[in-house]
Amino acid sequence: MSVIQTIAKADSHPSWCPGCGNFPILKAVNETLDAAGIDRRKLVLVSGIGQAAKLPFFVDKPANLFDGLHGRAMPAATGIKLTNHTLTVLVTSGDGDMYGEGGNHLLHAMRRNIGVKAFVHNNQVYGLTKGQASPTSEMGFETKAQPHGVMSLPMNPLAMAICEDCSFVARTFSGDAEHMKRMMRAALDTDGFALLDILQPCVSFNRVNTFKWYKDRVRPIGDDHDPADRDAALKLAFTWGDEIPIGIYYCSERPSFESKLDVLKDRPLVEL
Amino acid sequence: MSVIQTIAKADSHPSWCPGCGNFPILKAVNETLDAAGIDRRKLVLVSGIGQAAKLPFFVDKPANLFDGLHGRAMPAATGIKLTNHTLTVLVTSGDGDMYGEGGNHLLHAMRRNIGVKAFVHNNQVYGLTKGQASPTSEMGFETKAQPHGVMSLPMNPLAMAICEDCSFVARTFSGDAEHMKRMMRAALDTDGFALLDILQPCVSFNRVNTFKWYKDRVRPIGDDHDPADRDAALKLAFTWGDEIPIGIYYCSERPSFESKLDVLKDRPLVEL
Amino acid sequence: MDVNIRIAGEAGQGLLTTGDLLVGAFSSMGLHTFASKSYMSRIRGGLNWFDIRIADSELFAPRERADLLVALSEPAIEILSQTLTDDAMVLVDGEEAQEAAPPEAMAVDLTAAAKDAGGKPMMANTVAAGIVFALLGYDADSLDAYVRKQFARMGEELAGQNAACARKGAELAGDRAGRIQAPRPADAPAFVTDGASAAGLSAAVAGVKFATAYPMTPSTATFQYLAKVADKYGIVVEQAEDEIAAINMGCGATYAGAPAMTTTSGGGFALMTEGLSLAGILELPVVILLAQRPGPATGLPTRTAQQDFRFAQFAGHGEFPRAIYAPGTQKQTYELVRKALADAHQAQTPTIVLTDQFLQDAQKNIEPLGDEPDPIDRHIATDAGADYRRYAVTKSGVSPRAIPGGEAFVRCDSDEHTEEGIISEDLAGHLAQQDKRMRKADVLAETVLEPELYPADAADAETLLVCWGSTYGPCREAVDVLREQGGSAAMLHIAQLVPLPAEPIARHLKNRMRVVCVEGNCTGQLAAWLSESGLIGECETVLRYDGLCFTAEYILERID
Amino acid sequence: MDVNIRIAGEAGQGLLTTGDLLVGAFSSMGLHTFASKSYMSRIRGGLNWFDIRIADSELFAPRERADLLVALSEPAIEILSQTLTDDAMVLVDGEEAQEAAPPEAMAVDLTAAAKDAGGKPMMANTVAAGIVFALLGYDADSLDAYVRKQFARMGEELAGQNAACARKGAELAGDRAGRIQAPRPADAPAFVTDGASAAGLSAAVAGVKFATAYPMTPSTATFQYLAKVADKYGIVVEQAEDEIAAINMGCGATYAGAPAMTTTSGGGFALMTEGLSLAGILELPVVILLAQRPGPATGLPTRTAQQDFRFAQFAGHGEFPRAIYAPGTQKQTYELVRKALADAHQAQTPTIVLTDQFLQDAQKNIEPLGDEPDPIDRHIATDAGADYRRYAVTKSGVSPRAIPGGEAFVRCDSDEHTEEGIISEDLAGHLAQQDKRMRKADVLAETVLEPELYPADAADAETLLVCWGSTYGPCREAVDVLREQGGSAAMLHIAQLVPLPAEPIARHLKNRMRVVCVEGNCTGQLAAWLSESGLIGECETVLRYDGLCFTAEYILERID
Ligand SMILES: Cc1ncc(C[n+]2csc(CCOP(=O)(O)OP(=O)(O)O)c2C)c(N)n1
Ligand SMILES: Cc1ncc(C[n+]2csc(CCOP(=O)(O)OP(=O)(O)O)c2C)c(N)n1
Ligand code: SF4
Ligand code: SF4
Ligand SMILES: [Mg+2]
Ligand SMILES: [Mg+2]
Repeated sequence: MSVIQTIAKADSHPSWCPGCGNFPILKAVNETLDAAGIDRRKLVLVSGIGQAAKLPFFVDKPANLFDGLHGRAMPAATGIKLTNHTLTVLVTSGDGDMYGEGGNHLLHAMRRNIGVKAFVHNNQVYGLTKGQASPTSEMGFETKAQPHGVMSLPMNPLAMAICEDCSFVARTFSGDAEHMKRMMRAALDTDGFALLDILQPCVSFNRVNTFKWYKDRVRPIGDDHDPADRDAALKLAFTWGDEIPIGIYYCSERPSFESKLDVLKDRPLVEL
Repeated sequence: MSVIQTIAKADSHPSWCPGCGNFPILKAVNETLDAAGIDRRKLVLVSGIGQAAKLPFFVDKPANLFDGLHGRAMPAATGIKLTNHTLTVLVTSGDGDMYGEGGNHLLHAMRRNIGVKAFVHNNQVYGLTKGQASPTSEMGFETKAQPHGVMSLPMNPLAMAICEDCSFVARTFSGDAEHMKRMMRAALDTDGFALLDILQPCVSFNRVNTFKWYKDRVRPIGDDHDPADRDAALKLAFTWGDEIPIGIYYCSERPSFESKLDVLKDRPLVEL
Repeated sequence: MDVNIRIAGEAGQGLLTTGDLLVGAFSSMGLHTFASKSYMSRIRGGLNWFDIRIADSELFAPRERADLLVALSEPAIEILSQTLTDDAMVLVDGEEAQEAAPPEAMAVDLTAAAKDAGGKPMMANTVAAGIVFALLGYDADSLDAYVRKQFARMGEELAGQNAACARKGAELAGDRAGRIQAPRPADAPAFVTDGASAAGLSAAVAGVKFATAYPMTPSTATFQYLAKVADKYGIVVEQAEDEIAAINMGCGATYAGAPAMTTTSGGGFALMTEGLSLAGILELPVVILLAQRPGPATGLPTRTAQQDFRFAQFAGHGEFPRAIYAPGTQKQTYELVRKALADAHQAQTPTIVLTDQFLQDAQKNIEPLGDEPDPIDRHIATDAGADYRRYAVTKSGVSPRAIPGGEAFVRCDSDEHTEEGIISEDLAGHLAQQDKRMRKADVLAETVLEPELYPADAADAETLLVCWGSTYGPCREAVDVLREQGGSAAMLHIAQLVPLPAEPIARHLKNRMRVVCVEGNCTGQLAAWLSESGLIGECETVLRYDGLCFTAEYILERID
Repeated sequence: MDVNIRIAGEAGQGLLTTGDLLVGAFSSMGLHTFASKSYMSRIRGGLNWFDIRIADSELFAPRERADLLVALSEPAIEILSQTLTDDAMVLVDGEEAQEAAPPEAMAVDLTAAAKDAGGKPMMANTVAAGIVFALLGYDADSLDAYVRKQFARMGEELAGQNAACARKGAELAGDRAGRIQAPRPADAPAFVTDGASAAGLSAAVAGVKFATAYPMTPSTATFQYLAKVADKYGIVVEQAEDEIAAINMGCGATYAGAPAMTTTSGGGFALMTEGLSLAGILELPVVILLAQRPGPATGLPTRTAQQDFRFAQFAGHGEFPRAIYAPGTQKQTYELVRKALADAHQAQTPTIVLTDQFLQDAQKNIEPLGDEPDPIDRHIATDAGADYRRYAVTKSGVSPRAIPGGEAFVRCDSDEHTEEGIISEDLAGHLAQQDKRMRKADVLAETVLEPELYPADAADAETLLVCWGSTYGPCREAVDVLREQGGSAAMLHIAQLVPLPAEPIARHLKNRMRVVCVEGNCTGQLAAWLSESGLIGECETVLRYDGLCFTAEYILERID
């Protein structure tokens, strides 16, 4: 009797929906890594669980990867970075993963200023579990779990990051490849913790914040903005609606956590 | 043979150290509840675990109380408030409890704007576990767990609360009884979620942020501050050092979470 | 006499629409129906299938081979054509699928047909249903009637278009109509439910007023069911920021007096174990629906398993009593969610209901489940006064339960406490409280559910298949086959695992020639628990842990 | 011949200073010493005590009654004077305590005495030590010498003042000197350690490079020990924001190649169970030190218990292999933390070491534990190339382990995955991986620790006390007493609980007249596990769950 176990063939990669904003993000990641000349053997892609969190499996060139638990990418990335700070540690995950289940870790990663870069694919919805509200879903957003619409205020991760003096705080949009790549590159070039929020349409479950919705609203931050100016940065972070600023909101010159540890001065922990 | 089991006699209450800032906080809570004329039968004191979290056991008049898990006071309080929104639900707990282990819940309680009031006894240290750093400990603070001093930036709970548009955000000092009571009363009078951070000396484990240290620095916020002004509120929240503002930083007119639920319109859930 | 129809294709191709339509239509005709789902962890693409079995007598499980494959994608053909019975029929849609299909397959452009019939492209599903109906030799009128009723609330026009598409399908079957020998409609009920909805409905009816969860497959369907009926039953349904919040909110809600439930799967349950322990010491009637899927960690998110029983049994630090239920059918899910709530309130301690992806998703037509509110007894002491002691030491271990807001002050503490609920380090008091809490295991034992012997009169069957949870159906069908073949076999299904109904189990195990534990895990968790309880020694097992559900065939192959 | 000294008073009165001084001084004299702590969950006030037993032969446990009570508070007198031997002496300090003291008690104003001797008020502790020394008839010179050495690093002046205080104490004893019959110094080693430090030292020596934890009594002492020696051994020690972060950081660190450990107690462990399951599927050698205390929930934070074994055994969703150790002594703690690390790395799976408050805090003088770095084998494949497969299916189940940063790409995934570590929903592949992972249980079984029979030649003793973890000492002393009384008794101590060394246990259990499981919980967790493993049927138990540690007396009273 045939047991239906071999369904490997059906397991096509990437497993995202056609038209999903994750595709251009993936492309930008691939190109940014190339442009930055990052040796993939010295790169670890870390993520949690969700649609966005599958990105590490789909990059064009092989790399090291650690796909951990839902919401727990940041602590895993922290453990990796502290064990071998010569590695580039890049977290790519979803808004539910990083701002919901993983909210506490994000907050405390910022306090530490661990030298990890985080790209959050912010589609304002839980994709993989089929469309429940995420912490960034707007008020009134209706789903099967929120039939009367979301009643909580969306979280403001950028404002939170600025308040915690995060080294690098930026937002970009999956619909603007060049902008995305510039932001990704700038994040990678940061010494401490970098948070890059990427607005990403989810064609299957977010019928409100569509490609067009974002496209009509995103507005690159002008050159006159000084990312060292916290007040100005916060003003940007509170701008959401008819206009959504994209670009570098805030930068801070804090030393990375790992640079402060004497025990890591000579060589990475893994070689001790 | 005698088994040493009956040590009830030694179990004196309150079990805090002489000179601890928790005593004046307790007194202020007692007096504020009286002044506000709160029927203790309609009051639930909720807390987590820690020295501060023992406050509910020590109030002068009997009340309902729920002492839950370390870090989990907020979700428990949320469950209580939603089940019976006619109750006054007051969380009193420590900085480790609310900002460390419970960080994610605090963040999301603010998003919900659940009508719970939270008094955080902020002694910038873990008291009950004997002196490790807390999320608000200052950089360089030395403990047995942090022999080289704290390397992370202290968290800024007030700024975070302002960014999440929390209904009421204030700070007070256990050394100023009148101020404390005014703030507590104002918190209790708030409709949505209220966060009151209370600076509290810990005489046993915090030799840096002592009574004198706080006393020398706290400065009541002037009457010219408009708590509806977010930018001004954030400026206050970033003021920490030679001067620490106490008073109402921020207020917002958001409706409480429970007021939005149709199912609670007629009567509390517990009576349905 | 039964037929198994397998509808397969990519996620997003509308398999569920076709499937649901057929299940509803078959059931409305009085056929016995059993449908189950197999899907991948993705929103589009991949290979999913929906199995619908129909028969003239009651069905309890899926079967491995299909008599009719409706294939909407190439992999659906390639992979699943190896899973058919010898003279199965294949219906394919789409060019790609057509190329891969065997020559004798019936190829249709369903979308074109829908348009042909004056319908919209998405009505291709209705065309497919029409064809299936015809292939089975069923009258197009029944489908027409069902379709019209089903789509009525969308307006007459749409309903009419759908009916036309159904008829178009029948037409397309042409001379293949009736090619598959199908069961005759019997008098099966029209009411269809899956395990997830049965659990949700039971909770709503039993008076759950507070439901909170963090989404996790395969538990989400129950949570969303509750969200759907929240207004009708007056329930606060709130998505928590994480599973820790969910269980702690549940603790708060039950403290304040509302029956509360949270739904999750293994990973989320892991995060709840500290809160479970909290419910243990606070003596709160928190109920967890734990819908299992294969682990460890994220594992196979959309597959089925029975791996978390022993974890649930010992989850939470320290020692406190709990009850664990493992329903075998949709109907029993309905019954046991209620029992879990009732027992939790009676003994004031947490209880856990174990389901799994297979049971959550499996649909069957059964006698309608009651949907009128019929709240369980919350056992609230309304006469508690100022001298109330929440943790009064009693003989049964159960203390009078007051809730805050009345005359009594209700105090509870996660530290060890006095009878008044005040933190205390008095060790004699601790012993009294610990003993009191543990005595409640006896309260739970008093109402423990008896295991079911099938057939009920098979007391002297030589071979006994022992199982729990959703393995009920497959085991039962395996027993039927064995008995038809002249074997002496029976099934013992244990739907309450903790406390274990040891005495009846011992009785049923006595004098068996052969005892086989059939479980969806790789360590034999029930077998170990029976051994620990002194009920069996080393024991034969049939284990399945490839992520798929049991079937009678799978079991039979392994016990010969 | 042994003496038990009980120093009691409020938290914050410096009991630990006096106690540590005495333990050090006694040990430096060659006496065998065993000290244990009993304290409340508060920083000031309450009633704490510090027991120091001294003897001329090796000690393994505390005893219930004391021969000398040094009482620094009223409750210390009132409560603890009922815990003394018949002709015990009582020394009291402080006015309140004095009033409550029996008339024959020796009352001293220790602070005044310290000042008298030219010392500071806080040197009252040294005066107390001086008195105790004298009461026991020990020469003041030994204490003087020890005190001078101990305080040397604080400068000569302070050292001198302390020595003067010690002598002052001796003087105050007056004609009571030598009143307590005390053991003669033997040749016991001067090295003193407690379980918490032994665990920390072992981890440091074995090459743990990454330690992270969230503070929780009674595990914190081990974490803080590691913080203290971090510079010496080159360890990153980081306090995590919560226990979930701690275990996930540990997963990250071990993935990247560093041996890692996290320390916690029951509530924190509950929060780690999802991460434990992650380590299971990622096949990471994460080690957890789980220092037990009584639950449920917050329970009794500063007391001892053995309640979390079965929770640890099944913790984490899904099925994966693990090892669990339960050391009986300080020395064995040192050995088994190392073994936990070595086994975890060998089998690439998480391991758990169970201690408890009693063992964490209990001090004893033993042969010095090695403090030279002696790293375990990390089993890292250095020759892995571009075609590396992290989860290659092998016969043993163990795959070659490469770490990121070299030629090989190291991929791991919490979903089920291919041999390359890529997410996969292929069910055949899942079976291969699940079987591979489970095979590693055999790898763990190969090096399983044999249980210890005491006395080693007691193969035919009639009564066998079976225990695990810190109950070793009390059980062993109970056996000594039984044998002295002519009884035929032995102890079987099982220090590795998972995998269970079933064969040797079976051998040791054979033909015993009586088997008694002695455990610090109320459900008989080891007894149940032995029963599940088919090693015993129903079995007699001696259980203690009042929060205090076992003693020989406690056991003996219950097995007659
Ligand atoms: C502990 C735990 N809880 C819940 C889940 C189920 N789960 C998987 S992904 C996900 C949400 C994904 O949302 P997001 O992070 O926004 O990613 P997206 O799919 O939208 O890209 C959830 C709730 C899980 N895997 N683990
Ligand atoms: C899950 C869990 N982790 C750790 C602990 C141990 N613990 C108890 S109180 C506490 C910290 C208390 O600090 P804080 O909240 O600041 O209160 P304080 O004692 O300073 O008033 C910790 C870590 C616990 N009880 N539960
Ligand atoms: S569900 Fe949404 S986020 Fe996920 S792949 Fe599809 S479009 Fe993208
Ligand atoms: S330890 Fe600190 S916070 Fe706790 S009671 Fe003592 S002084 Fe107060
Ligand atoms: Mg998302
Ligand atoms: Mg604190």
